[in-house]
Amino acid sequence: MGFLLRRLAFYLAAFLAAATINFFLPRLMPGDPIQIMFASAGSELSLENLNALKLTFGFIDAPLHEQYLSYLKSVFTGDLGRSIKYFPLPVTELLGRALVWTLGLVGIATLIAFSLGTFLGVMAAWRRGTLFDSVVSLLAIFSSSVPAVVVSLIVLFVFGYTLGWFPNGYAADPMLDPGLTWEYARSVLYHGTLPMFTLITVLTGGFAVTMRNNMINLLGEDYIVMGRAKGLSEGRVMLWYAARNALLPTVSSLAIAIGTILSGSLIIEVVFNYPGLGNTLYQAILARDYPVIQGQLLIMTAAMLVSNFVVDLSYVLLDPRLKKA
Amino acid sequence: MKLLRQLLHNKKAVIGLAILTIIVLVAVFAPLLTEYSPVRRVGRPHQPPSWDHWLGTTRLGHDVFSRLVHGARVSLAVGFGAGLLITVIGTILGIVAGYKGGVVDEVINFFTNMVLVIPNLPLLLVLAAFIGQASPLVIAIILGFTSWAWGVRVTRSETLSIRQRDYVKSAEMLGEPGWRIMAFEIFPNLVSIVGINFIGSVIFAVIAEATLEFLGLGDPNTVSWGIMLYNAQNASALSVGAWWDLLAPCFALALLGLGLALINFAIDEIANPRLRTGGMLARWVGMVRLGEGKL
Amino acid sequence: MTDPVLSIRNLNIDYIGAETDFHAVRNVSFEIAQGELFGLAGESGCGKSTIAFAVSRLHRPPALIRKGSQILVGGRDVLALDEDELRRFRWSEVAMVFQSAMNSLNPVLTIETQFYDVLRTHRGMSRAAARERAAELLELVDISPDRLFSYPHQCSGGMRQRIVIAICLALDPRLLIMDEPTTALDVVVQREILQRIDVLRRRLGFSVLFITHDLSLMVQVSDRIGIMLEGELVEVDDARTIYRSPRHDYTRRLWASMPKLHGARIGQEQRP
Amino acid sequence: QSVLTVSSEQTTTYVRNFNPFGQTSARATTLDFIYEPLVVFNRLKSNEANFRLAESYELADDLKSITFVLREGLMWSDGEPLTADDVVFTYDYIEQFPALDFISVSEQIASVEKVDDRTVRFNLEEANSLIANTIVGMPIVPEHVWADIADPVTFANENPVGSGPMTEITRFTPQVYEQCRNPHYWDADNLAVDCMRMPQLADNPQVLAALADGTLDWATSFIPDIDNTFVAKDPEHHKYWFTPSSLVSFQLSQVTPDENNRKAFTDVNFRRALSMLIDRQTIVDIAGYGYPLVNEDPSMLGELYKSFSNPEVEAQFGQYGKFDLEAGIAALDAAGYVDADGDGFRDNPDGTPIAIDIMVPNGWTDWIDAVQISMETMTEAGLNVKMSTPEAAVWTSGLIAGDYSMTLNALASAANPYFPYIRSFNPGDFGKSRFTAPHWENAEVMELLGQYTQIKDPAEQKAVMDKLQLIVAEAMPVIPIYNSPSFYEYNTSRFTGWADADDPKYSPVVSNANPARLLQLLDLEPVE
Amino acid sequence: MTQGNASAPILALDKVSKIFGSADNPVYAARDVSFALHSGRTLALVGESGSGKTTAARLIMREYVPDRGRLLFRGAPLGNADRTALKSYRSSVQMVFQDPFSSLNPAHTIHYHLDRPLRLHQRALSGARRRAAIDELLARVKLDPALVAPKFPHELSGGQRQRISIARALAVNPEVIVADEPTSMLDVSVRLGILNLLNDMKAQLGLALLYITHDIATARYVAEDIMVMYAGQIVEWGEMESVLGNPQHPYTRLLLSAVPDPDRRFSDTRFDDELSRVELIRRQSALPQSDIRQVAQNHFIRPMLQ
Ligand SMILES: Nc1ncnc2c1ncn2[C@@H]1O[C@H](COP(=O)(O)OP(=O)(O)OP(=O)(O)O)[C@@H](O)[C@H]1O
Ligand SMILES: Nc1ncnc2c1ncn2[C@@H]1O[C@H](COP(=O)(O)OP(=O)(O)OP(=O)(O)O)[C@@H](O)[C@H]1O
Ligand SMILES: [Mg+2]
Ligand SMILES: [Mg+2]
Repeated sequence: MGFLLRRLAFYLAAFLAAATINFFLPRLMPGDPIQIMFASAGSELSLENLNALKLTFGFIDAPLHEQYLSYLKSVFTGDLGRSIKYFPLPVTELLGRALVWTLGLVGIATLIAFSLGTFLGVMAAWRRGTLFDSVVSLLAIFSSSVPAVVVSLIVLFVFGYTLGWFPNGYAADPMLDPGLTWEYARSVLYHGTLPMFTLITVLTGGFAVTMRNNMINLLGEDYIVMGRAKGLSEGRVMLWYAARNALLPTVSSLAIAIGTILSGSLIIEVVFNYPGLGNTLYQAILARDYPVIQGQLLIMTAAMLVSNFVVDLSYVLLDPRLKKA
Repeated sequence: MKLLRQLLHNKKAVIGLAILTIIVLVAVFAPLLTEYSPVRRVGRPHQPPSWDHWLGTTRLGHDVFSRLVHGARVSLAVGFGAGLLITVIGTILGIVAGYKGGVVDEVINFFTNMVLVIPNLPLLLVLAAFIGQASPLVIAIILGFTSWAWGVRVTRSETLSIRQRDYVKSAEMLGEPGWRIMAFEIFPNLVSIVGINFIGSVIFAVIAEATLEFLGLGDPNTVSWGIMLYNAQNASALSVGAWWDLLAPCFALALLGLGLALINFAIDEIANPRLRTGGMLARWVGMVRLGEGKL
Repeated sequence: MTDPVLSIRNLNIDYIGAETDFHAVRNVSFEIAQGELFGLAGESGCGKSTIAFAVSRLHRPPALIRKGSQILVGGRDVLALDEDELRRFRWSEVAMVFQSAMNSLNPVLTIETQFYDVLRTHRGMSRAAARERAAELLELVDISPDRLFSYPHQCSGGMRQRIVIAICLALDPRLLIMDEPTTALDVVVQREILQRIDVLRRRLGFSVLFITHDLSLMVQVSDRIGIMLEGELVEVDDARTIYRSPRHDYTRRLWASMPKLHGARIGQEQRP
Repeated sequence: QSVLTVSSEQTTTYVRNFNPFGQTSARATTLDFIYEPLVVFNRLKSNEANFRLAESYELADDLKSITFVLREGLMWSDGEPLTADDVVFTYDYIEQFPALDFISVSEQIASVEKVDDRTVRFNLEEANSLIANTIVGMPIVPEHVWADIADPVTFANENPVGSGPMTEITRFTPQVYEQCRNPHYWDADNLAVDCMRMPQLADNPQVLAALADGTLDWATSFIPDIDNTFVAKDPEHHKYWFTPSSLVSFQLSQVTPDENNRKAFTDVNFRRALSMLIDRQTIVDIAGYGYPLVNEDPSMLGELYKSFSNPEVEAQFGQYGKFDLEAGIAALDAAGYVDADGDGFRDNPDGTPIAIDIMVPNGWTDWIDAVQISMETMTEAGLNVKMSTPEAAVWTSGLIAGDYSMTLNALASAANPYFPYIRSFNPGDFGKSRFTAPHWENAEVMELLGQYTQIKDPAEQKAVMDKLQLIVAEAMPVIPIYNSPSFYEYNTSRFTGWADADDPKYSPVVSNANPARLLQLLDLEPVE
Repeated sequence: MTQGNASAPILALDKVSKIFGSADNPVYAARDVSFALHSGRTLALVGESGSGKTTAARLIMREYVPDRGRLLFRGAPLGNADRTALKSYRSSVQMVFQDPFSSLNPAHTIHYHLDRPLRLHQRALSGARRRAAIDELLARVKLDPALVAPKFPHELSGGQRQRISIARALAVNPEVIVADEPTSMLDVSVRLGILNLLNDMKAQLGLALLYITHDIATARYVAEDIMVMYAGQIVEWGEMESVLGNPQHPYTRLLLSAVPDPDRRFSDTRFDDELSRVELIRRQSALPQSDIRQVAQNHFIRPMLQ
């Protein structure tokens, strides 16, 4: 428990720090959001009107620390302001909409990629030196070294444009009514296939390599040899003696990988025009939608922290040695 | 040097080094490889690959091949520049934290962990947007200053274990100054970790640069693979069927990534002999087949 | 004389390298009789563990047991077993204690599960039955059955070693191989464990292949001893005989270089 | 029920906001469709007035006031009568909340008074013959709804009470919304469309996909290679018509901070030579996919304002608007811009160096392409040019302040050339608007523009306009490149009555910058 | 001091305690430990693993600061000594580690390993003289300088490596060498060579040697005096033959009975008394005991509490 409490305290500190960075970063960006709005809209605005608008958007000339304090207050009360681009939509609602898609995409893809990669890694390590191992290792190296943007573009080109099997973007058929209907669910699946596939492709290799190397490092351990000496079935030794232990470092590396996963999903969302957090952030940056950018980074950091915490938790569950500590 | 010699004995490393060398040579001799300027219109828009234009032309009528070979320079420069920066920062902080311990370690470790939990690419996006029209140099610098955390983590944990070795203790007992212990006793034993960190950072930097530029946060004046992707995407290359415009930089990036990853994998194998499979397994299989023996 | 429990003839084991092979075991032959404690001694790297592994056929590539080698356990040719037979053979005929107790129990499974693994696989026991049997076995090595639900890290090194021995005895094997079972333990614990093995051996009648580089200990516990040098078995004989009148030059050198606790100190003049 | 599927804005999510004063935040179908204008001026027919809520208007003889008369029996969509009070209320309202005045009309109006229930008089600050064009841009809102709104700027007006044909929001989700027939619409007889459906489409490729599979009836979107990607899918029904619209031009800051550059930029010979170095046709073909219309008119009006054009301009200065590399180089040589210091770049006649930095907003790729193409010929002519792509906001403030060197700039089209001229050259707007980016001042131009709004006689007006054109063409303060098209794609399989090149009755573009889209909606008939 | 010896000790621990762990669960790695090292003599420290032997070595090497008690160097306490005193301490006290594989830096040659201490502690030496000094050191530990100096540690055998460690310790010209289980990781056949080497050094250079081990047989081979440690306390100490021949403390007897002895079969029951009381002896010996009883002229014990 002490371990988890310590982690929790760290997460709180990290969140506060991230919130601080969040506050300063957008404020350091050049340009004036109101001006951008009207520059892109191509219409004119008199100075008085501009100031009036600024006031209503809260870009006041108050001293920085006052702005900071009120910002912190609003962060902890869950009020992230209103989007400028999608005025007057509250940022939380906008991000909430996006979060659903990202969670679905990233969650499922990570689950599949982690299971698949881990499984492949285990098999490759168990059959070290065989053709299977060579093929898996090579594919894994390849998939983990090719940029997500490249994979997504190629996937889009092949399956979206050339073969035309899947749509080129968006999360569901825009003509359909969202809801718990069969038709809608099918559309969501159909639209999610390519981004999901891409994300899985990008992630699986890394998991496979990590798992393979961890396994190989463990295979010489006495308890694994003992498992074999005990005459247990191959599968039992492989899974419960080797893989189970090799999973521990893999799980802790998962915590770091979450950043990579989020980054990967960001670019994939942009390429496939998937309406998740990454795409929202991208749009917000283009539009200099300060409240959205801030909320966005904060939510992404929070997502990282939460998933790290989940990883910590599962680590404790997986490793009996930590339970008492 | 020893590392290099070992690398040359590893098949993966040789393939990886070969890929990298080819790309480096192409980058260095870019002007000799093509008669076309990468920034001038030399053909009609979106011509498919032909004898005149090996990889076709872009929407603006630039020669894709010429842009590709010239772009290699930027991608390599940013990759290796940022990779170096990331590695230097990561290694120094990692060794200092791991060796000094105490408050220094606590502080460095806290910041490292914090940087690790702040999502990197979104942060980069915001930073690049903040700086505006990020030139390759600027991209390399922001990458360097935001991406060192992973390096610190692995270097630190390795340093922690090396610090426990008796040779470090005996150096301390001889009265060696701290900096000497870090630089001459610990660092030489981190070579493979640092090497992996460096190559990994280079891969990361190449990818991150391409991504940032693809998202339109780069400087469109530059000729780089990321900008090529950006231009192709903006020209709707895929909708209008100009696949060469988009796929050329894609494959270049994939190839560079693969080459570097192979080298990294090989260093991993060298540092950790257990990971090696090498020729013995092939020989072993052959001998079992011949009935020379069994397990 | 009854049939030997273990009979090794012309054992040759190579580690296949990328270019040349390493001959770890060369032409080794010896036998272990029913109820006998046979010691295998020799310096680090001389091939002791390689032999031990070969008996249960636990090797992984690139190890290779060359053709012509023969390993008989209770008269059965181990090298002729197929995968399935091999699995059934392991542990029920030959059990093994490994070099370090610390690492030979799976850290993420409870002690109980590690017993159950064996009993279910070989005897098809239910969990409850397995638990009962495990408790019995633990009592044999003087450990309270509460320990069944602990994880290995919650037990001390000596305890873990005894637990491993209990697991070894689960199927009443004919032969127990102990590969440097006590190197990581201090002398008092070592003494306790070996004494217990000695007692159990007499009680249950299994044979032991005991591997160590500690010659004094070896002479103390073994009935017969084999001395190995660089993959070859250079001398096999009764423990007393080997200690009192070694024949091979190497054996003699080994004794000479051993400081003793009692009697005359080895003088400087005896330096090699 | 006839449902018209429309894409008039691209977004990743819909927000229920029908506040007509929210230029960028409201749904694009708010103006015109929910809040009908008093009058719709038809740009394509010399600004002909189509009376909507107003049945007539009259400008006072001194041009210092204008009186609108509303139709009889107008009703809001909730059944309340629409009267002059609502008009007066609206103008009081935007006076009270300046942020609402998105077209800056208040400052031109001294007061608004109700003459009777159907008649309103606007008293102007200054005589202005063109004020009607401005006034109709402001939507009229119902007093009985808006009077109680505490903060109209952030008011989302989720259930609008309007005066136009499509006021009832029958369905609203982030992915799609539907807007249906106003039960109390005064012109219901003319309206054959029952509902409009707006699916949420995020970008051009998505609009293209929806167009290509025939889902959309009416859209405004850039589409690459449209004949192949859209028309070819169903040549009988898939149609488009791109009409020239805003002017894209190169501009040089007359007040640029670099003293040496300023010497060249303020020299008309330099500007003319530069203009001759720009290969407009190539820019249109490559950067614009052939869609824009080349503008070679040194007076910057071009095809769009053909009816106003003065033939003298072409005769006297026409050559300066056309691409001619040799002539441009010769002109530079002749004016003394030669490479004095031997660095390979041309310098000022006094030997000081010129270094041009063309600024374009980041991400505006067609402009970036255009600049890159222009740079090729400029470089060939020996000029030292490079491009920078700052954020749009930086670009905007640079243009407003005039502290840039050279840029591309766009100017929206209008009903009358008066507007492009006054927007570009009014010194009163220097430092306020990006449209005055060149910071070029000419007293005579301002004098003539002032006269122009105060003349009622068309012939006199024409004389003034002719003169203006000559002055501008001679000085070439802006270097026109092309008029970018308004994108308009439509599908005839479900509705007919579309305006097209053969029947250019009005601009049918469905973006919210074009009030004439209302006319198009009313002309549509479902196919049986 | 408890050792009856004529010469003044070079180094001494005076009632030193070192406590690890938390306040509510303290682990006494050293409890009131006192002993002294004299030049030309070897003191052996034996005890089971975890009894605090390494802790004692680290206290001497000043890697740990004592929680209580003093470290005396040439009779003077070395509490907050200044830098120069520390430096002279460093060059007087050196250590040989247990693991010959990890005590040499794999990244450096043998030459480097011997060159550094010379540079640090004998600054006056010129390059050529240093080279000569290195050769001399290697010759002293019976290695061929020309052959060994340019090699890397991994190219040497364990015994050779341990010799290098000793040579490195000698390079600073120390008066005291602390050897923490220096042979436990070596093969039997090379073990004796190292022990002989240590004996030679002691005799020829007049070094004071602290020999830490759990192998009482080797302790008997190199040391004149012995201390038996249990749970941070020294439970019995004195002259080697006296302690081994007439062990008084139950723990010492237990330890001796457990040491493998080829002359006695397992059936031999001379010490079975102790073995049957293992748990009791352990528990009782771990309790703090300040009484000291003299057994013989140079042989003391802390009697076990009953
Ligand atoms: N996987 C392997 N590949 C190559 N050589 C190996 C392998 N495993 C062991 N060897 C070599 O085989 C020889 C015998 O090894 P083995 O483990 O049997 O020695 P041992 O006598 O048990 O030594 P120790 O006392 O250190 O356990 C050693 O020299 C070792 O280097
Ligand atoms: N840094 C430390 N932190 C906490 N406890 C420690 C530390 N160092 C040693 N201890 C504890 O102090 C006790 C003595 O340890 P020490 O290493 O001195 O034993 P040792 O006799 O040298 O054992 P071994 O023979 O295994 O080397 C042990 O119980 C150990 O767990
Ligand atoms: Mg072994
Ligand atoms: Mg120790």
